[in-house]
Amino acid sequence: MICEKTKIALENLFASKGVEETIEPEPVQEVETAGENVDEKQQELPRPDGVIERDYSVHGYHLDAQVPPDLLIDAVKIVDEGEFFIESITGVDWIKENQLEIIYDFSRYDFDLCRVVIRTRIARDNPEIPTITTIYAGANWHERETRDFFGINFVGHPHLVPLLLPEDADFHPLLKDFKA
Amino acid sequence: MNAPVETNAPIEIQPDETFILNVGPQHPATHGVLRVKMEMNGEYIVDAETVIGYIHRMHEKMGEIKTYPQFLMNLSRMDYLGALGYSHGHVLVVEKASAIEVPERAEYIRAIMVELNRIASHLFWFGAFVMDLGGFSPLMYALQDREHILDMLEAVTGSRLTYCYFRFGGVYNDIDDDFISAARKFIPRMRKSLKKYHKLVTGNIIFRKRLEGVAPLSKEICRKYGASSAVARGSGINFDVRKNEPYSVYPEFDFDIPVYHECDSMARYMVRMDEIEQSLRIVEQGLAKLPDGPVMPKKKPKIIKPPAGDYYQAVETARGSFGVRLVSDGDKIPYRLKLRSPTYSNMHLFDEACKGMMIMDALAFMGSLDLVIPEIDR
Amino acid sequence: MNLTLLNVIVAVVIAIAFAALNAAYLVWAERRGAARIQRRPGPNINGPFGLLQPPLDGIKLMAKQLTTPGGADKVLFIAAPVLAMFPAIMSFVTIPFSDTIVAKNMNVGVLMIFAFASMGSMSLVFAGWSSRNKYSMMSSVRAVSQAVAYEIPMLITTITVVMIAGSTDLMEIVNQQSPSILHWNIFPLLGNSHNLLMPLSFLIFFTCTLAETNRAPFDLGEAESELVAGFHTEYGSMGFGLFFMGEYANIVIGSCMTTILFLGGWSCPFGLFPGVWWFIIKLYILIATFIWIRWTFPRTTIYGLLNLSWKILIPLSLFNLLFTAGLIKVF
Amino acid sequence: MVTYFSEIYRGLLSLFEGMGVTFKEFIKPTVTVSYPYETLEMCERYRGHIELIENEEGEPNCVVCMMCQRACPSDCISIAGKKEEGSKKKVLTKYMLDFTKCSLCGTCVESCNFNALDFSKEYNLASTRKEDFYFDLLKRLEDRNK
Repeated sequence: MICEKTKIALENLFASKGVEETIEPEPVQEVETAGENVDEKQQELPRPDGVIERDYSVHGYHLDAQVPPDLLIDAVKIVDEGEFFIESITGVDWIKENQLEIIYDFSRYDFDLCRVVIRTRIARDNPEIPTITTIYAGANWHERETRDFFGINFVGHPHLVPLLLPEDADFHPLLKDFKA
Repeated sequence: MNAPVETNAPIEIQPDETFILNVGPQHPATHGVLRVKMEMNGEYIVDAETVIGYIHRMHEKMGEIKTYPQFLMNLSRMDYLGALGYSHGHVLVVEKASAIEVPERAEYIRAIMVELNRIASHLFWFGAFVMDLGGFSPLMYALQDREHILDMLEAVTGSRLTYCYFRFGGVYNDIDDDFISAARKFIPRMRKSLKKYHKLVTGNIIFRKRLEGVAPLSKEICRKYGASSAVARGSGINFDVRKNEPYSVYPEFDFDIPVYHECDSMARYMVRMDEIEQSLRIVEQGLAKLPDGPVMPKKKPKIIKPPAGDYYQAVETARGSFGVRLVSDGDKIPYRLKLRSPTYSNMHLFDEACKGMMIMDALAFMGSLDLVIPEIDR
Repeated sequence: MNLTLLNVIVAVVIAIAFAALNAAYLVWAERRGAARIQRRPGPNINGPFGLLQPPLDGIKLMAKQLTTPGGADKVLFIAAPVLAMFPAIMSFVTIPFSDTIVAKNMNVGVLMIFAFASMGSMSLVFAGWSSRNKYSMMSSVRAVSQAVAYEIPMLITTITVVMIAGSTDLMEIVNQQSPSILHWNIFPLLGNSHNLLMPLSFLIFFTCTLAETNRAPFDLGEAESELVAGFHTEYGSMGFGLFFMGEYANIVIGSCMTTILFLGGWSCPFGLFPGVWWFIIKLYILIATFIWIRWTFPRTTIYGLLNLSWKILIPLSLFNLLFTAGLIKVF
Repeated sequence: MVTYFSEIYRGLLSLFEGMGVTFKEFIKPTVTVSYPYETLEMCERYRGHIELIENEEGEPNCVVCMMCQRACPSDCISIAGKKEEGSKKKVLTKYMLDFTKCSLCGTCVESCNFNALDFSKEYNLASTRKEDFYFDLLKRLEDRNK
């Protein structure tokens, strides 16, 4: 139910902004049957932006939306309107593609189960992304933590200082080229 | 003893009248190395900033340099009071990713163990919480009951806190008849103790006065911060991962999720106390339904290599919704392992919620969040 | 003249010894009692039943260095623990343990004890202020509001008793309740007043004693889970030891007062063999209750404590005062 | 007014109830094990540090397959073995356990296919020197056999 609604809203977001409209319908139809093959394929070529409905029993979430960084705020707003709660924010360092991926997890408190993953990829050499603390106050620590580990600059964050790492830390341990 | 004073009453603050109070990193109420920088106006908190990271060990990096089985023991180090719940999340996500079948008996054993561990964790929390409020003896009574659980768990797993008991596909050791009879004996004993706790603590007028109406948390703030466990359920949110997105054998059990709508510290206390009873029910049913069979699958890949992809699994631990995100690239070590710890989110809302409270109430509120610092810092 | 002076000196020495001994062994009793309540053995290694624990603790405390925090007000910092101990010892001088064992009986004994008791909170203020520690400071602020709030109902209740007895002389107050348990001020069926509300007065007085001596559940001054150790956070060595002894000495004084004012002092419940032993028995039963309460209840909040005083204890004690006055007028 | 008094009454009652509970506990016997004077038997599955298992001849079962060394998440096991001339089996010459790093996870015992490792039941291992925790398991085995 809410899954459908959120999915349509997210799709409309892509449509309205006219981002890669041509590719967008394809992944939607690509509802997975055997998760493994699809994943491997995606691993090889970077996945286009768009919403994919995932097999919950394999991946543990329902909607997987990859958005360009400038659409992130709008996408999170859609999720916020759907009364989702923020579960976590994290990053993944795709060093081969020279990209950093930021993953936002959202879930719901009621029994209308729907887990939404919003992910966005940014260039590795200039990692900047707008903050979502204006929408979800609880993103504050998650974003600080992601900055600690990946060196991603969350533009507009109210208090972007190291949280888990020491105050003077200038290293980012979860980058794949980090050497202790 | 009339209605409690309005503690969140707005107070006029002159800018030069406040002072900074550093609660922690070593402070009796923070249960570890947590620091809260409070800007105080007399006894009232004007502003607070939680500083964490004093016991940060970078488990996520360890996850990226160790193979899957080698990382198993790290999960018990995250939260030393409810370790099994965390291991459960980890093994579930790896099993899901690499499609390992788990024998039914192993699933039941896991559920029983996790619930016993949850009771142990809640008991310790109960004792520590009452001690935060100045009552000493309940801690000792709670520890006595917890000791029985630890003895049972030790007899099966070989360890008292850092169990490292779950394996991909099953559990390390089968449980024996001694354990079953000990657990059966424990259930009525615990119920009797619960009655004692309610008489000694819950009914106590001093205790009620300290908690009722104190530190209200709205549903909205819970949602914005992603609170879970008793923090959410005490604010009238019926959210428990065991019910909302059933995993393992939890759909087989008949249990309730206690939800209180008062939103105050008392509600959070009552939720946890009721959860002990619900966990006892699960253990009872689990012992009755326990099927025979092996505890490890016959077919299991020698080296665990989940296919490339992105997997997520949430479980309900003693402290709330714990999530593991596994990004695999098909290798024998994970590409990325994100551990979403529940107290991290629960603690986060402290900064906003404690504004305008008195320091006593704020620390009682902090106690009601059920903090385990290594679990926040990971 | 010489004789009285000698008398007083001996009395003070005995009082100090009594206070110190009581303090030391009440710590032991508290630890043992708490342990029993929590089903532990408690200190049992040093000496039989751990009876050598208190002197050894004392030696340890005395062997430690007395440190003063940087920037502290040194004079007040040193004066505070002395001030905690001094009034307690002075109060012992006037307390009648039996009709013969009393150092110096005064016809304003009640007043004197209350005068000295009020000084106790001053030591907390000094300690908190001079420690240059925010926790200590907050603790001393609490101590003042607590002292103000609880002295009022305590005094009002005492006035009720004084009205019944018609005297502020402690000896006289005890003698008034002498024949049997029914003459005691707590059950004044055969006494002067016939006031059925006196058990309530006793409870009020007892609660106030708990609050005055900063005992749980009213130990807001040292509330260790929020204020670390409150006013004595910065104290070590014998400075801390004196605070500790002062606390227990105050407990003894409080219990002595309760015994004298409400439980008939040294008189026997059945009118047999009145003497100092009855006093001691009553005293230690009360002290045991103090310990028992401490290990049962959580701590109140500061506003809960003030609410209790201003909204419940003061109105009730005032009502009881008027009621008693009326009864005395009628009978 | 009625609520005022009933609250006082109920509050007082709850306090006395609480005191009743503690009094009941007061007269119950203590449950403590006074540790240095009494000790508890460790349970059968207790996971202490590891020990080598010997065969009938008193030689370790270990065949130096290095499984435990590879399985250890904390790198605390270092093994060395040599092949005797003429025989096919490798003989264990060194088995060092760095207990300072060990997290007692038991993965080594689990990974062993030759029944060569077991958990020790020893738990009184406190020491002030780091060197005391570098265990030479072969030596310990010899000491046990003496």
